Amino acid sequence: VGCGDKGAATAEGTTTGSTTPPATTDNKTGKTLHLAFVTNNSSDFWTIARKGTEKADKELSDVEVDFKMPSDGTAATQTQILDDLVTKGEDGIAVSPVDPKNETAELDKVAGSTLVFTQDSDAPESKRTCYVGTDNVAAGRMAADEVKKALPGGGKIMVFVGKSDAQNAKERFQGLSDALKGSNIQILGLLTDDTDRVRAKANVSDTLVKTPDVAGLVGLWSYNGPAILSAVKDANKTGKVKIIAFDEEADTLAGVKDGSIDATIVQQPFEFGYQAITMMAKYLKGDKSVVPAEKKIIVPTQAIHKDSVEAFSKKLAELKGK
Amino acid sequence: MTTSTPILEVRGIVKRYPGVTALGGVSLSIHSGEVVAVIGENGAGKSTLMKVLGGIVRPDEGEILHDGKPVQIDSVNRSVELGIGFIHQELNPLDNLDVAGNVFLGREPSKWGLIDYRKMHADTARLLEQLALPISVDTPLTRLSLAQRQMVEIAKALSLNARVLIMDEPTSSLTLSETARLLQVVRDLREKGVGVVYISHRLGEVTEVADRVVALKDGQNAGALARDEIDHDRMVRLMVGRDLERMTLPSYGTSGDVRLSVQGLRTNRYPSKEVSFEVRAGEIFCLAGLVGAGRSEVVQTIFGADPALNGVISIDGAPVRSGNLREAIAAGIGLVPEDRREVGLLVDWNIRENMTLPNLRDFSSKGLVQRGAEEVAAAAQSKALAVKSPSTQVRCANLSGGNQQKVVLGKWLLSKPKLLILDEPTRGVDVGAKAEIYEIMRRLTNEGVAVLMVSSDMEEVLGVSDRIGVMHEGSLSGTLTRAEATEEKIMRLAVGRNDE
Amino acid sequence: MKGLIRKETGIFVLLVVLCLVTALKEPRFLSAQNLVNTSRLIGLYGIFSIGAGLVIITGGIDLSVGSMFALLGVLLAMWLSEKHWSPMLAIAAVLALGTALGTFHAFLITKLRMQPFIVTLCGLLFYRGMARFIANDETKGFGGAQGFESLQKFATGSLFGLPMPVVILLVVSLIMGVLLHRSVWGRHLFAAGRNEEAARYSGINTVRVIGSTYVIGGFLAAIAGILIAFYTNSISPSGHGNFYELYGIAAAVLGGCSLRGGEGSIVGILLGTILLQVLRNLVIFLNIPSSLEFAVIGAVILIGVLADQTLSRRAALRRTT
Amino acid sequence: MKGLIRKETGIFVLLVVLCLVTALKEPRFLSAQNLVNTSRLIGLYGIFSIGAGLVIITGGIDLSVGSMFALLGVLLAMWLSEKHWSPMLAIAAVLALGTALGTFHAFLITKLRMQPFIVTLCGLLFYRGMARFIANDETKGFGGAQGFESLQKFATGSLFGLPMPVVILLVVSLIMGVLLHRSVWGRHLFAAGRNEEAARYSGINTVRVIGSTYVIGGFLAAIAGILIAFYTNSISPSGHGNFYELYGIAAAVLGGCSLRGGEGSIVGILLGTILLQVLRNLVIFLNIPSSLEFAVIGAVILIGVLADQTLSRRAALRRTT
Ligand SMILES: Nc1ncnc2c1ncn2[C@@H]1O[C@H](COP(=O)(O)OP(=O)(O)OP(=O)(O)O)[C@@H](O)[C@H]1O
Ligand SMILES: Nc1ncnc2c1ncn2[C@@H]1O[C@H](COP(=O)(O)OP(=O)(O)OP(=O)(O)O)[C@@H](O)[C@H]1O
Ligand SMILES: O[C@@H]1[C@@H](O)[C@H](O)OC[C@H]1O
Ligand SMILES: [Mg+2]
Ligand SMILES: [Mg+2]
Repeated sequence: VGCGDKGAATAEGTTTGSTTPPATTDNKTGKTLHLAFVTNNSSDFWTIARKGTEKADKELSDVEVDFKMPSDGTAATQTQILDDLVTKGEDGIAVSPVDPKNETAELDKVAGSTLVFTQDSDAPESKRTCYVGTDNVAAGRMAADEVKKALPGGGKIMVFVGKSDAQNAKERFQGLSDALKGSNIQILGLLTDDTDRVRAKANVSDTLVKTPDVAGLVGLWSYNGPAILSAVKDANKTGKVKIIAFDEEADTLAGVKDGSIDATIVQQPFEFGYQAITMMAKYLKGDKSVVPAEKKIIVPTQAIHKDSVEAFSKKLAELKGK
Repeated sequence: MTTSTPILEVRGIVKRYPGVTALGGVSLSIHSGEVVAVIGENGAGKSTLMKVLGGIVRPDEGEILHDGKPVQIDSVNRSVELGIGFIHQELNPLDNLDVAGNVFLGREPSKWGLIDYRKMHADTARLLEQLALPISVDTPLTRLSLAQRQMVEIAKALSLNARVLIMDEPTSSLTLSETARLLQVVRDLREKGVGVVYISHRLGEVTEVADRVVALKDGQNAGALARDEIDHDRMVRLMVGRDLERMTLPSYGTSGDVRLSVQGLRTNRYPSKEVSFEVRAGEIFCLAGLVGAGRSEVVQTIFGADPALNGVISIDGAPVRSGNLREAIAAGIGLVPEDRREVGLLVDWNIRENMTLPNLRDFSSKGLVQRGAEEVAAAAQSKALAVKSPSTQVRCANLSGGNQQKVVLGKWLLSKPKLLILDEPTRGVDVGAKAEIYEIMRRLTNEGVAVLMVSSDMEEVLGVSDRIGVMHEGSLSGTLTRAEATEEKIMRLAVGRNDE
Repeated sequence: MKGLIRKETGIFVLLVVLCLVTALKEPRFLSAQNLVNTSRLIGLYGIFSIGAGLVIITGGIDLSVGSMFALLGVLLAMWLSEKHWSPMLAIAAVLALGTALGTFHAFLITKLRMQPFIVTLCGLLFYRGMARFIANDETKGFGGAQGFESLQKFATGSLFGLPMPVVILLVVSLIMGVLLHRSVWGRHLFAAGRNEEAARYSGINTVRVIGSTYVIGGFLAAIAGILIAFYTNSISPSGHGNFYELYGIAAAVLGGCSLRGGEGSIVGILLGTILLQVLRNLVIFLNIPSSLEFAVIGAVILIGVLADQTLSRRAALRRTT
Repeated sequence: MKGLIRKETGIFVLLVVLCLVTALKEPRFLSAQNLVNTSRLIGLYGIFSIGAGLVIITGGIDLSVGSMFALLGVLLAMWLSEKHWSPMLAIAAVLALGTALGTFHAFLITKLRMQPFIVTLCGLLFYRGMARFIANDETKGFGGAQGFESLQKFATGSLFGLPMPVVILLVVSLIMGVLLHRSVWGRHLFAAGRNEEAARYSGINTVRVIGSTYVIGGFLAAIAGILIAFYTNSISPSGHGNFYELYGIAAAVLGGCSLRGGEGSIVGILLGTILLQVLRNLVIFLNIPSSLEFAVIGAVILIGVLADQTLSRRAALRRTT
């Protein structure tokens, strides 16, 4: 089964994507393929993706995976890593560009000497061969739906994120605000914390004091969920203020389970890792059909609620190999 | 007397600091080809007056005339433009530069903004030769002793080709032969028509070289002496306002037990030479010698500030671990170092804090400092030493050089040492205070303290010590009792001739 | 001494003015809840800023605290939630490790005579790397784990209405204030920071005195690290504590510690910490866009320090003339 | 002088050893492509590290460069891609702005006598905030924009096989090397850095000399800022240049500049920069896990400096005995 079958067509709302069966064809030439997976920062999210790459690595005996994380999450560091990987002679690189629009030239340069996939964040203008990942605008819209569900009577909400100039943050916020336009829900603003969790929590605490009638809090990055939850608990407003989070940090899932978080929008980083590697390997071995015409494979996002969290957690634990 | 217009004249200069009037309307004139000695007790205002001429201190009142015309000296550069050269009392050489770099600092010969090293080195070499200083022009300053640094500072002033050269205690850490050479330089300058202002507490030098003496007291003119009036007693009277006896101490006849014993000591500076000597309780033992003979090195090693390569140092028969200051202090050793601004004092701290620093625990209970007790002790000590300052709360940086020296001394007196080491104890100290310091030394020895002194001041060496050890290039070339000692004998030993 | 008090007055006045202006525009700024929230943060930051200040008074610098928070936080979380150590043991281990790291810095700086900047820069890099390695680049936290609820409550709770970090900060300030400004050790510290050579010649054990500040700094960093870990409840090894060394140094310098050594006070460090936290808090209460937050903080500090300096210089002039 | 050369030998040897070890394990480390890549980064970092070093030699510090990169980068991108200024004008404006900011720092530090740490810390905060505000928290870049392709090519291209940043670094090093080590200005800089008062007593205009280093620092930061902007092609106002001040300072300090002022050399700063870049590069070539990157860099620096120091102290001892 080629991944192409899934393709861009995968609709929103599909349940967690089943992992693709292992590629069976081994490389006949016996030459080892060196594939790299480059993230956009070093958050946990990526440790799940890493499990996916490791699974692919284990399954494909002739593939060796190099997993690189630009620790400061800047385009500069990512560029350095890409240059180094090309020099090292990688056969294929799957990258989550920090700033897709402006890294296009760099990606094109890299694509000149090796196979390039984008994952997690796309750079559609570039010469990348394929994208595997989330549609973040759609994910933002999905969050908006959850907000509406949680606040049927409308109200004020505040949005929190690490850096508002990051590509995924921008797209999620855009999806969220577009979908809430014209509704009875008012977005007060977007507060940033530069990935400092102390400030992330302080931002929430301050908001609760300053705007006592705030009805909902949305966290766009993985750690924003726990930060919101902990500040709300401190202020004794659990349940009174609705919380919508992103991603699958342990605290977030626990919050969903006990009902203090209404929903969290999860992606499937494991799939990013697994699919990017297996597909690059196939592609390099000559199976160009893995890449669909649209050159995009959207791995669906999913909203996790109190009722689905148990199953999701179990699945996640399996994926993480724990 | 000169009747021509003075090169430089100041009238009615006033300078006030919080709580002190450093200058209360002082006048002074300097003519071409004349050596004017400015004398006065510590804190009389000599350096402050010179700093006014050097563009470092701005007077509150008064006028300055240059070739008869009124001028403002509002910066160092302005002062240099007016042909004024300045050797500062408290040296501040830059130890990240070499000798030539220091000599020509601020006036580097250059082409297109680039330093002309060849010219700079050649010119420096010439100056060093003139001063008979046997060091090369690219020696880093860190490798020079205090005295050598002072010579470098003098070379720097000479290189200015100034019309007026101010020397604020240029000889305070020089020994006899360097001093003699310097005085010769001063005479040469006078020949060339330079006006020299010469400040010194060594009145012998003043008698030798000055054409005129101007005395200051408490920031006021206190009188002047013409060439043929200059003698020691008159100068003392002008400065102090009364007669003082000559500063010699009666030699102490009987000696007590051996307090300090130094056996086979080898130092970093002269690793191949050994030094051995003893100092008895109640005795003043003096190390004499030329600049760089290694005297300071020896006493610093005894104090534990520098590690010894070899040898045994013991106090009252008990050996003291080398290279450990605290153990030395615990064994009862105190050191008044020659470099008071760098290691003797925390110049930003006040008198009280400095005086109690080595034995703060004596003024504390349960680890907490008792400020009251501290204050009482510091105040008593400054009174005993006649430190000139309104209170013990005054920052030491604002004290005159001599008074700073008294604070360092006071600091060690408070910790009641068994062996007090004094490296150039009266450097920059006025006659009155010198006499007081000698009294203190004698009082200490009478109480059984042993005193080990390093001195470059021949009068002091001959007038104060009970015994004199003369050093030459790192080893003791001879020991003399007070009775045996003469200037000639000491000098012969100091240059390494031991012909008994 | 007078200089110090004047220095502190300046920053104190600035603080009062800022609070008044903000409170006038938004009375909720002075609400009990906000005071509790902000003071909790002041507690967290104050504790390690005092460590930073002590080191600065010796003429040194400590760049490693931020990374130490990450390392200690990750370990604490793993020991408690994964290895299920007893809370007492885990806390003791973190405190011991923090102190040990400080002692190691002290050893390198005073015995091997390396530059504090280099030693602690390497610490900044190394501890961050170790944190990431040990945690396998995964966020560690206290999530739903059990067995240390009382510890958690203690760290995040209150005493007599004061958040625990504030209580601890008060205790630490009191002890360190007395030690620094009244004890023999404190006097020796100032001496060694002002002129190490001269201090040595006065018989002060400068190695021990200077070294002790790094040890204390490590210990205080460990305390702060524990409290911060429980405050955020989760520790991302790559981001946790980033830049905190700078906040600590900034608080100390704002509060009058001179990087040249020999100057500073506990009160000043506290005021510096409070100023930084109030500025952060006020940006939100004055509805200043997030993007301008840093610009406002930077500008206020600059103008404040400048005004303070100008005023005190005038006062000094008036005294002399 | 002799001391300096020894200092540089130590780091040079460390560098050679590291390169040899890495090259043995992974020959591609010495491939032309890697040399070009790494040297390009050395060029970028070296340019502003020289500025950092000059300021350190005066006994000061400049914490603002990282934020300056963000501000200048954002403006450059907006001027070129959004306002369509002519490339010449945009470059001139960025250089002028960088120099102006440096001059402003110089003014505050030398004329108003504020502490360099505070002034440039405020710069770090303020410029970052301004960058975010001006860019409205959006990433700016040169994306598909047109009209300045030749400028872009120039900045990212090569001359005689050398990447442009390297060419510029060489030119800057040569000029600054001559100025610092051969000119009267350089001499005065060392003097003012070691003891400002003594320098002033020697008639040196310390205000001008010290101030000039901040101006030069600002100008060099602007050059580096332009090159870095074209290198990353994208400027996220909140992240661009974060921590770069620390890299610059670290390179200078590793290369022998003392934070106490009065010591340092251009060659040293260059070697420091190279060391940091080679370490980063080598982590990738030796297949060291990302998470350990910082730990390795930290450990190597510490061990290297320590070994260097031990060796040179032994050598010094041998000389005296
Ligand atoms: N910057 C200052 N602030 C306050 N007081 C000062 C300052 N400089 C000098 N004084 C005071 O002015 C007086 C004159 O000092 P000055 O240094 O001129 O004395 P001096 O005659 O050179 O003494 P010495 O022989 O000890 O060098 C002293 O009482 C000193 O304490
Ligand atoms: N060549 C040198 N290298 C390193 N340090 C030196 C050198 N010359 C002198 N010094 C330092 O200067 C200090 C004084 O030196 P030394 O003991 O030789 O002088 P001295 O005999 O007391 O004469 P004076 O102090 O008058 O020059 C010592 O502490 C020594 O460390
Ligand atoms: O790009 C990633 C994003 O998709 C996830 O939500 O958080 C971590 C980021 O690195
Ligand atoms: Mg004087
Ligand atoms: Mg001597």
